[in-house]
Amino acid sequence: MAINWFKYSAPSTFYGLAGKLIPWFALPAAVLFVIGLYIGFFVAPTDAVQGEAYRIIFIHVPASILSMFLYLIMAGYAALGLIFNTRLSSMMATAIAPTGALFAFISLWTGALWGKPMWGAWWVWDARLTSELILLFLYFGFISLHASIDDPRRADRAAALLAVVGSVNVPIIYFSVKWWNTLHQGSTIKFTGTSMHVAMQQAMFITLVACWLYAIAVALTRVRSIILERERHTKWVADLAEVKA
Amino acid sequence: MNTLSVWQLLVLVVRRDLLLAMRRRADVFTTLIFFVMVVSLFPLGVGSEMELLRKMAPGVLWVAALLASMLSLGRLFSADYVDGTLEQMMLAPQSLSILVLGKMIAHWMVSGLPLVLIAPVLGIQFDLSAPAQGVLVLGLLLGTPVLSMIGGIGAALTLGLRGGGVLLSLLVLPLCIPVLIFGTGAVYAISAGLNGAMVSNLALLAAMLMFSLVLTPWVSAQALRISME
Amino acid sequence: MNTLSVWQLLVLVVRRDLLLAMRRRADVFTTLIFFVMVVSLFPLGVGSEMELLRKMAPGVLWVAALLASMLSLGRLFSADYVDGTLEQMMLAPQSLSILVLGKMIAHWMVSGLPLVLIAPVLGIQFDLSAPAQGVLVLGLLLGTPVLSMIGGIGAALTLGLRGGGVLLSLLVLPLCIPVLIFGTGAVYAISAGLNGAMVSNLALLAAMLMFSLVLTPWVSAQALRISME
Amino acid sequence: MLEVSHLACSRGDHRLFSDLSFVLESGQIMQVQGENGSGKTSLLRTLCGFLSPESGKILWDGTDMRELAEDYFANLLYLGHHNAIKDELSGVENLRISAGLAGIALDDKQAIAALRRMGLKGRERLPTKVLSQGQRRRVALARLLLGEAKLWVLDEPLAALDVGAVELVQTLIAEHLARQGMVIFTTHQPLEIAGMEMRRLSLS
Amino acid sequence: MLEVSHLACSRGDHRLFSDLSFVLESGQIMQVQGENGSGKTSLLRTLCGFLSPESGKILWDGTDMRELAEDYFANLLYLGHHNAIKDELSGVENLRISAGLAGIALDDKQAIAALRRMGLKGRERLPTKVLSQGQRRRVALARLLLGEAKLWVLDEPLAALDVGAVELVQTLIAEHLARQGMVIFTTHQPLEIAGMEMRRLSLS
Ligand code: HEM
Ligand SMILES: Nc1ncnc2c1ncn2[C@@H]1O[C@H](COP(=O)(O)OP(=O)(O)OP(=O)(O)O)[C@@H](O)[C@H]1O
Ligand SMILES: Nc1ncnc2c1ncn2[C@@H]1O[C@H](COP(=O)(O)OP(=O)(O)OP(=O)(O)O)[C@@H](O)[C@H]1O
Ligand SMILES: [Mg+2]
Ligand SMILES: [Mg+2]
Repeated sequence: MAINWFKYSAPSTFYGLAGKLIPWFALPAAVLFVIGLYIGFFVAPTDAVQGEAYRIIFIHVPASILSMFLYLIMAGYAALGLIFNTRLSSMMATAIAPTGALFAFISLWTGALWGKPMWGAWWVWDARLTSELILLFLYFGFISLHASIDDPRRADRAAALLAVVGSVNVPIIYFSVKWWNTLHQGSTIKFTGTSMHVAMQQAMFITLVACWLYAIAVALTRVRSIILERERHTKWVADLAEVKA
Repeated sequence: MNTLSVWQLLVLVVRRDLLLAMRRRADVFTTLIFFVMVVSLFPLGVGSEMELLRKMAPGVLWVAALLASMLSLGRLFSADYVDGTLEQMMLAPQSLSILVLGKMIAHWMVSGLPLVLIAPVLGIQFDLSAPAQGVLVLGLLLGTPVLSMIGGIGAALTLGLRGGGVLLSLLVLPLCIPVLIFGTGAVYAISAGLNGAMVSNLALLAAMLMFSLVLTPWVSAQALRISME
Repeated sequence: MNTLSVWQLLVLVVRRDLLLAMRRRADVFTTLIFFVMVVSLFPLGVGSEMELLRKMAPGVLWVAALLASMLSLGRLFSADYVDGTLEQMMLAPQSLSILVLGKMIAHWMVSGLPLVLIAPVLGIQFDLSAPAQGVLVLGLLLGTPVLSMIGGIGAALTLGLRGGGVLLSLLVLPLCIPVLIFGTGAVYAISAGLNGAMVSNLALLAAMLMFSLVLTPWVSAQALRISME
Repeated sequence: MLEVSHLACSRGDHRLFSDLSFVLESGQIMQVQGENGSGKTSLLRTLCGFLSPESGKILWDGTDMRELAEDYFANLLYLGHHNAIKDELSGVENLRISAGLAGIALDDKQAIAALRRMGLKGRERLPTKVLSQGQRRRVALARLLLGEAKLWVLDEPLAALDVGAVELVQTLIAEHLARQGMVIFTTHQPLEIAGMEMRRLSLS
Repeated sequence: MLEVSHLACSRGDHRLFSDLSFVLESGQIMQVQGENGSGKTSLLRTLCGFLSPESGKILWDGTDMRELAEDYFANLLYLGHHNAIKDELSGVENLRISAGLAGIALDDKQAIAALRRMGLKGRERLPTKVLSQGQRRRVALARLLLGEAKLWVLDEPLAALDVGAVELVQTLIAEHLARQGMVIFTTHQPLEIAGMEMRRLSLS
């Protein structure tokens, strides 16, 4: 097993593997999205307090959760790259960042759309919203820093350091609703007993899984193009069928 | 080999500075994000009462624009000074004022224009009304070039001094305060329904722009010659 | 010729950076004046309702402190980088973290400490009560070193990059926001009579200070090594 | 014709030189000699108008250089201790811009040709910050290939150059003199122009 | 003893050198030769650990330099293209600080003596920004007078120096070799140490 692992941590082999894996994530993602949104918008009942507006939750919550998890995963990969000097993990970190930023942005955007009917304002300066905004900025910081440094190896290492330092923010987002008494509501999904309708739960769960699959598929696609760009001078890239064509 | 006209030279300098800014793709982007961030920080410190925020909005946006342009002023001449390019500029057969004007224009395009473009989005955060937004943007459009140009004088005067960045702000901020007052004044005027006051505030800004356009390049050029001795 | 202990080395670096700051007498002075000016600009942009001002005060003071420290962060390492001193530091037979810590301390003494000292005077302008003032100053005393230290990481990471100043803010501001929140939170808590909340906010600041003191010099040293490659 | 009469220059408490007079005619070359700190750079910078002389005059074709201002600068090419090139820009971009500042329009082809002549083949499009010290100096020296400036003021043009590049600079200077240009320069390394009388000015 | 084995270094697309091996023993001196851009500076910076080599090892007394880290640096004196002096500080202050960074306590008297030996009499207390190029280089070179560092890595130590200063540097190097030091350096100017075999390493 250990040998296998090392084999696939080489960009040249991982490139092929990722290519094979992508459809296995992309297709289910699309299907589950459709199912989840269908249940969310047509099956789940109208909320007693919030009316129809609450349905944003089916996008908002998965996006919020993913934005946080993707950051941790990105930081983890970056740290691996920093410590063990493995090229592939640094590339994975770079590949994940834009998707994470996108989800953070969607979370903020849908949250804002939701806030208008609920709180009467697009935006309030509440702890969770603010820390989510910081998360978005951290993604931007990672991407900008990486883009500002010409030498890819140096860029990887510098950005990795930033990602690791920035990961202190994630627990802050998560616990912000507990630590500060604010407008944004606390967790409704709990392991023991929940106040949510079953159809709502199902829809949310399905869209969440769909988002995960989507994120993985996109990250793999992006890492493939990063591999190609970084290894463009090597022989195996020159030998690739799609490059020759 | 042909020789260059004054106009071509101006274009050359502007293009050069834009090229330098673009070479680091992050550059333009980050001034913008700095602006967004400062604007977002204030409410954080102040709390989230909508009424309060609406009142603060023009002031906060203008102060943030001022700071963003200030922060990037440091590099207006200093990079050219350190590597000797500025000496070459002073030896250019055309007037130094033209070159300075070119650098100011480029500075505005990199650090002022993006702010003007993003301001409406930030205005929404603060729940500004549509006409107030319009006036805010117009004011910024007239005012930010003035900030870059007045800033240019300060940058030229403090060239090569250590701690120049802060000293610079010290010299430039007082001169920029009128811009700030007219800019915010116009927004408050429209919010209060005083169209006359709004127009006169904007007119004053436009006058300052004309004035700076004529005077500041020359003054900065003189300041540069003094700093180089 | 004797050799230096770690402690002597730390003192040497701090003294060197202070000496450099003093050599331009304007340096310390101007960070201060920048701070005073930003703080004073706000009421100008916002109007002079006392109630409003009192509410804004802690936020404005803290944000101004953050910006002032940000503004001076650019030179933390860059001057040493350009003239090759940083290379020599990396070749020092002692650990680089010590040198970095020394530079951070000096930076705080030049750009943080003066703000802490002047804050009470500005607080009066905003009509803050005496206990609120006390908490504000205590908060700044605990928080400004953290700003210098977190800023040090950003300064090290952006070393030698063009547009470093703005990129730096982009990287550092998000990390500094918690400091801001706890700092202002403490003042609001005491104003609202919530002594418990006030203490816990200050305790969090103190914890951040300890945490930064241990970690940031090392992280910055790593960042410097990466940037020098 | 460059005419310097009774020039004096002090920096701080030190009188660097005084009562310095010379005339440089078309086709002549002059080396300013002296120990470190004797005032060579100060003299050259005074000729460019960066420093004001304490007393004395600098005349260009009989007119005071301060009066001519831009008209004098059009005749001048100055190469200082600093290379005046931008780290982030490539050699081609740098050269086009410095040509532009000197009032000359240059296209990419001409710039590349100039850089190749300076021995930078294959490095024309790299940002100059990755170049070696000597290669950066060569980019700066490429300006010598374009100008129609009559008076070259070169402050240690040979710094950081290898043997091949030194010969190249000698050739360029010889060509410039042959088309009736003038050169005033400093160097601590030996520099000879074949078939030319080298005038020497010693500061001490 | 410095032992370099099978060192390779690339910058960007260019392979600068590969499979470079040499050993430098106490009392030996080696000149790294090559054209502009051949990789001399890169080699010296690799020896200081600023650049990581692509492959190959650098051993100090048999141990990898990366492992030794600070213990290796304590034996090293590096003088780069940059002078590593502060414009605003005087020569004395600069020298005391750079000595401090190298772990040596120095008082004003010793610093002044060192600067005088470098020919900076009367300039010791001036801020170095008013000094001439060569004088600034001399301030940087004054570090050679203090250190007990065993290995000197000098990148164009003669840049901007006049004839007298060049001789002085030659003397300093000779003294260092006599007390069993090692020197590795680059220069485009001729440099001879009387009575010493000069080893040469050519990059191309
Ligand atoms: C721009 C504004 C907003 C941002 C940045 C934001 C951010 C987040 C984040 C990060 C989560 C994930 C929390 C977790 O897993 O514990 C979340 C969940 C949630 N948000 Fe928002 N939110 C915003 C606005 C809103 C609004 C206006 C509402 C509705 C009133 C809302 C309701 C919820 C709900 C119900 C959850 C699910 C909590 C759970 O069940 O765990 N959010 N939001
Ligand atoms: N403020 C000052 N006080 C005292 N001396 C000064 C001051 N400013 C400059 N100097 C002296 O003026 C001289 C300037 O010399 P300059 O740079 O012209 O020398 P140079 O001949 O070019 O030397 P190099 O060969 O080293 O380049 C130096 O000796 C310097 O010490
Ligand atoms: N990113 C890059 N892409 C291509 N070439 C590069 C890159 N970075 C550095 N180089 C090349 O690497 C070499 C670095 O040379 P180095 O500075 O070691 O030369 P040197 O021998 O010290 O030269 P000099 O005598 O001019 O000081 C140069 O030829 C430069 O063009
Ligand atoms: Mg000189
Ligand atoms: Mg070199």
